[in-house]
Amino acid sequence: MDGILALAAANLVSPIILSFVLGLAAALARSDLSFPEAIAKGLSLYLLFAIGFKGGAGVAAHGVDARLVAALLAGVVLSLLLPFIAFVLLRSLSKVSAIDAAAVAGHYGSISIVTFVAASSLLTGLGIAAESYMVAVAAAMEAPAILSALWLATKRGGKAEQVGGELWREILLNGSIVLLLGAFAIGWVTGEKGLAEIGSFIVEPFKGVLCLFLLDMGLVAGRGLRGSRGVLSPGAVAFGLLMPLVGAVLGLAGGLALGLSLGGVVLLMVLAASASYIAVPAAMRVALPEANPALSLTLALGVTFPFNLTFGIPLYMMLAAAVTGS
Amino acid sequence: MDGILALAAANLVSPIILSFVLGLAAALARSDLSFPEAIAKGLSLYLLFAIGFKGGAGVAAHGVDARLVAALLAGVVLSLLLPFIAFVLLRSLSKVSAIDAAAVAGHYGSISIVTFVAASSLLTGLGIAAESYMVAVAAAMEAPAILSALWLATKRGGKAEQVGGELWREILLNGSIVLLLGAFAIGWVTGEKGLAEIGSFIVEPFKGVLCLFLLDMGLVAGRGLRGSRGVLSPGAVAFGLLMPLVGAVLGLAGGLALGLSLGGVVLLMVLAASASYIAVPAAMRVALPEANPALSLTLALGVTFPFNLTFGIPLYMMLAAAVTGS
Amino acid sequence: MDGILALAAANLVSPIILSFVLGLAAALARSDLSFPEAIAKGLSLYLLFAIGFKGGAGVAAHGVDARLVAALLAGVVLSLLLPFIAFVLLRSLSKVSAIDAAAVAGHYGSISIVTFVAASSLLTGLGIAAESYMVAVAAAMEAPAILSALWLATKRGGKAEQVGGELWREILLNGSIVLLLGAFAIGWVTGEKGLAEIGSFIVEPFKGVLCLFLLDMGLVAGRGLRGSRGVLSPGAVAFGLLMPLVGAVLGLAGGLALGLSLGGVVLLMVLAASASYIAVPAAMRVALPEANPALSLTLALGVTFPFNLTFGIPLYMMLAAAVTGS
Amino acid sequence: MKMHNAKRVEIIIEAVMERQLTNALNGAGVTGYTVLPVSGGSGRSGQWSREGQVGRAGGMVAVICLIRPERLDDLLEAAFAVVERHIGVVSVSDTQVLRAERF
Amino acid sequence: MKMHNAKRVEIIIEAVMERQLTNALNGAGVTGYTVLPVSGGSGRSGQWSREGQVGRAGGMVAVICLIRPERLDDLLEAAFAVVERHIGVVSVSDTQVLRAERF
Amino acid sequence: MKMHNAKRVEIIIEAVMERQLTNALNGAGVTGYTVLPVSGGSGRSGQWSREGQVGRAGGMVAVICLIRPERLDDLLEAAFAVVERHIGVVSVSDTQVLRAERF
Ligand SMILES: Nc1ncnc2c1ncn2[C@@H]1O[C@H](COP(=O)(O)O)[C@@H](O)[C@H]1O
Ligand SMILES: Nc1ncnc2c1ncn2[C@@H]1O[C@H](COP(=O)(O)O)[C@@H](O)[C@H]1O
Ligand SMILES: Nc1ncnc2c1ncn2[C@@H]1O[C@H](COP(=O)(O)O)[C@@H](O)[C@H]1O
Ligand code: NA
Ligand code: NA
Ligand code: NA
Repeated sequence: MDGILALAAANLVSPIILSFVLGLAAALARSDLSFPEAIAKGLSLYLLFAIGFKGGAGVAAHGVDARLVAALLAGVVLSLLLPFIAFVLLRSLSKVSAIDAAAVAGHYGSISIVTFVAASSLLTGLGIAAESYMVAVAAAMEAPAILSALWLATKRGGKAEQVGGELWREILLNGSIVLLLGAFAIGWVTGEKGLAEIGSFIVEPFKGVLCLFLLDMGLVAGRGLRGSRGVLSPGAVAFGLLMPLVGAVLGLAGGLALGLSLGGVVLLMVLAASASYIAVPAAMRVALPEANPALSLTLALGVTFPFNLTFGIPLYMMLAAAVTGS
Repeated sequence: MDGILALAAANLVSPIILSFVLGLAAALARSDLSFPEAIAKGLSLYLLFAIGFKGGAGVAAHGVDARLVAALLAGVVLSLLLPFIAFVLLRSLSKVSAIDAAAVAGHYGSISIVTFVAASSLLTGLGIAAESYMVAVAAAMEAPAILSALWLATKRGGKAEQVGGELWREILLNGSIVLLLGAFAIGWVTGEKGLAEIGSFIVEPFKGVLCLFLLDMGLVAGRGLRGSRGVLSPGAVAFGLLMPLVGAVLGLAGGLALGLSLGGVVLLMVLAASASYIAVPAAMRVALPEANPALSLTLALGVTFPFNLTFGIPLYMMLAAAVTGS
Repeated sequence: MDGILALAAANLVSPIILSFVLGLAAALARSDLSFPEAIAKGLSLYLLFAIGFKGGAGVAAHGVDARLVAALLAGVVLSLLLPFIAFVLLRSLSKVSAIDAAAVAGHYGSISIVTFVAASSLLTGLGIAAESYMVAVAAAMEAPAILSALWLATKRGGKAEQVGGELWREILLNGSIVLLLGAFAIGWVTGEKGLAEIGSFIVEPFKGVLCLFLLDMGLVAGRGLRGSRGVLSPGAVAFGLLMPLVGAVLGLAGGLALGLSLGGVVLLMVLAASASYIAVPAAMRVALPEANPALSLTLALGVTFPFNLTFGIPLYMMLAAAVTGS
Repeated sequence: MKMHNAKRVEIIIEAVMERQLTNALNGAGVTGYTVLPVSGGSGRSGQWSREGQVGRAGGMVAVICLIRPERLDDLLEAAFAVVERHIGVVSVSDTQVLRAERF
Repeated sequence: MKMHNAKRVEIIIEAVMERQLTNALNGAGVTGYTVLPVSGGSGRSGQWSREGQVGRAGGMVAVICLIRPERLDDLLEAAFAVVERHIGVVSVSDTQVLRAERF
Repeated sequence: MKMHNAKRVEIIIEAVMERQLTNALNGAGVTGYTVLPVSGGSGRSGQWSREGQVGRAGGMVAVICLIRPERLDDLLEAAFAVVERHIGVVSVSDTQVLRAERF
């Protein structure tokens, strides 16, 4: 417990967090430091491939736990459920339109894979094991929230693009989901042997690449915050800080119900607490064009992501540790 | 022999192959997963530099075998010769125009460096040594086939851009040839010491980078196949599966005549069996604009490349092993 | 001493130098080998982050030397002073306009981080230690020279953009300065522990990445030389070879005055001797648009950079070794 | 040189809508167009840049379409159906093309 | 479809001047523009390409601005103040736009 | 602002032909042009995209050329000689430029 506290504090001065802070500061100071779009995409392709593959290899190593299916279902349910809570919470805290609230809700039902990765590597640092298949749960949680968001938009906010097969394909075959699950499958099939073959590419340099990616995310988040002054009401900011806690608590409940390990519970909390800023924004632009994209993105990337990265993750750890009594 | 068979089967479930399959499946399912052009180019620059350098360092280590020059010549001859066979074979199997047949023939006389790399790493996995200078042979085989293709186009298909000095420069100083040979030279000059300096960049992560590159190639191949429905007649597909075998047999003959090691023979077979999808397509667009680029590319990338990667390479190995009685 | 001589010769056949030579030769031969802009930028982001972080981690390890502040000041003074010498020297050697001379002078007062990196890794290869904070000195030397150049342009060459706050921000918050200092700070804060976490990304592969970057620089330099025939008078070329020596001597004096270690003295010489081709050219285009960019860039990248890389650095080492009697 | 009158339609639209737009164009029998990348811009919904962006949201593309004057209306109707509810701009200029047989 | 007359201004300017230009445009009340990347070109100051370049110097961008005819002069004055001492070209063409309310 | 009549020539051509085209333009005394990257498109030879492509084949570039009206024919002849046997499109629009001395 104290150990966790200490190491959680240490987390704040890890290269990963500080890289994000550097990017954020540089952007807010209007430095011209920037990553080419292609490099940012390349880094995220690497991260998705590596995290997926390692998860699959882990499953191959430790055998597939009966809970895998249950965990996947729980993830889907959480992703479907959270938007409704987010919608109500946001509407009660600020007076954004129903359409905007629905779009934001979709982001918070889905997940942020980088937050997940940061939490995983912190757990590894603490020597806390977690179910390897949690990465599959992460993939499973990306899309369902979009459904709920569109349902909310139609019921509460008037018309939204009705979800045709084309849109469905786009949502379910979203690049990050496909890569994450595909790499997971490859890792599972090739197992330890496969990991041995490409480990020096996807394991050793991983944290360093993550630093560069977070530096870029800091730059993008900072630019977003600068560009969207006035977009965020105090109520909206409050939502961006409260909603992750709500999600974390539900994730905790789910994790305990599933009987996941301490690490697994933490990761499910982190997934529930995090908000999407890649897959969902694109889907919302297609299906909910009337929603203001700046609002969702600034909340997810400028408020909730930094909060989770710095204080959220350690907090969720302590909560989980306290509850599970480990 | 059995060992090879077993490991050849294993090859099918290697991360490298599966990454290609993942990309292919994602593209055929119309997922929006994609690599930025700059990243794809960056990956190929890395692969060319690494494979060239390691080949040169290998030559520096094992000393230059008297057969080097002979092997280079054999490669050039194969590259010049194969297009004529390809031309006749394709024309007999399908009724494509002479111009199109000539263009396709050029692709099959030249080589696919990624197929070469995949074969090399499989050999390494099997502990089968090969002459390091085979990478120089690969470079030597890239361009000559273009000559034959243009000759065929002029003689049999009416006018083709007559090959001016400018075009020659473009063909011979093609980026991939220059990088491959340049890195080969650097590796040769700096030898073991050079390899020690940059080995942790060009050796350890190599296979992992290759996985990402093959994932991208799968995406491109899949998109090509989807886009070119109807372009490929059954006869053309048959050509795409038969021609590599013809090439492999000629490569086998050449390798035996040269007295190469088992590994060297296999690599020469692979080079002869593979078809270019980078250097030659560009040259053909310049010199043979009337030819339909979709036909050549779909055959080389969508049919022959996957065939070699999955079944071809192991098959050539067994053939070579059987013949050399090892 | 002889050891240094020998190893200096060895330097000429290091993969790093040969990669640059390969790029230079390919471009001069008009090969189409080229790096995408995004990849070139990605490589430089990696190098800046890695070199900055390692410098900071080094300071954390060896404790911060009282000379740090003095060295920073010395760097700023050198950067402010060198342009005046460069201006006079260039004007006396060739008859370029005062505006052009001022612009060139700004480049030579500032620094080339890649030259610095090449020198550092050569020192490491020779087992010669240097003050880790020299990377911070490098950052400190990037911008001041711009001030002197603009002062020269205004006083001697008529009007130049008066330096408004906006321009100042752009100069001081230039991406490379921010990344270098930011990574330095992160390395300092996270220290050995941080280095252990991401060392396999920023340490092991470093030299290999540097090779690819120098290959690209060779390509760009070669293209520049080809494109700017006639831009360089013999006098200008002479300047491009003399000025680094002048800078090196001043760097030597400064280093000795500061009482830096042999390695530190060499690095200060290299910084003073090198010319900027990234930060300053951009600033000059904004503030001194009348100056001919081809002249500065061809001198810095096509003449001085190759000179320093091949002969300069070893020369400065021997000089420093001779003077410090080590 | 023999030139033929044509229209140059320039559609600047959200990157996420590119496929929908090209599908609509194909549907309207408009099979010739070129897509240019866009690195940034500004409009009523504020300023944006692609730098460092990973997601496809928050980016635009420029679709250029050279077309015979008589086919313009079909194109505009198809394009409008897509851009209608989305951010983006459509402009049409008179131009002349070589090799009209290609259009 | 209902189209409205407008001007299409195309400003090809040094990449380093992009921010100055957009600031000037915003200053002149021109808040709608799109920036296209440029990969190379040639002019009186010679030929250039972005390939392998790291620095922002030595590159151009193309800024496209659709604007109501009556606002053209403000835009040109603002733009000219920036390009005046810099390399680059400014061209203006007649065009027509859908959804004039957006301009 | 003082504007001068000019022609805006837009040549969309295969990337592999870029050098041949610019050489031809230089040969015809046309030394001012800008090259824009193209990310995808569609035409009689089907749909294509640059995504994930390594080879230079199967990509296009857009070359924009602002020129004095009287020099147009030289330009078109030079350009046509290159595009003639290749895929690609050439369009010419009327435009006006600032700083005619640059053209
Ligand atoms: N007047 C204009 N001229 C050129 N591009 C524009 C104009 N207005 C909007 N755009 C582009 O369309 C995007 C969305 O515009 P808006 O819907 O007004 O925010 C902007 O970011 C620009 O890229
Ligand atoms: N006539 C032109 N047409 C199109 N672009 C041009 C023209 N002249 C110059 N440019 C562009 O502006 C840049 C600088 O032009 P210059 O100042 O003449 O060197 C060139 O590199 C081209 O990208
Ligand atoms: N009508 C058109 N408008 C704009 N671009 C076109 C048009 N037709 C062809 N293109 C471009 O030229 C390329 C080759 O055209 P094609 O030769 O018809 O296949 C296409 O992929 C497009 O990028
Ligand atoms: Na969530
Ligand atoms: Na072959
Ligand atoms: Na200097």
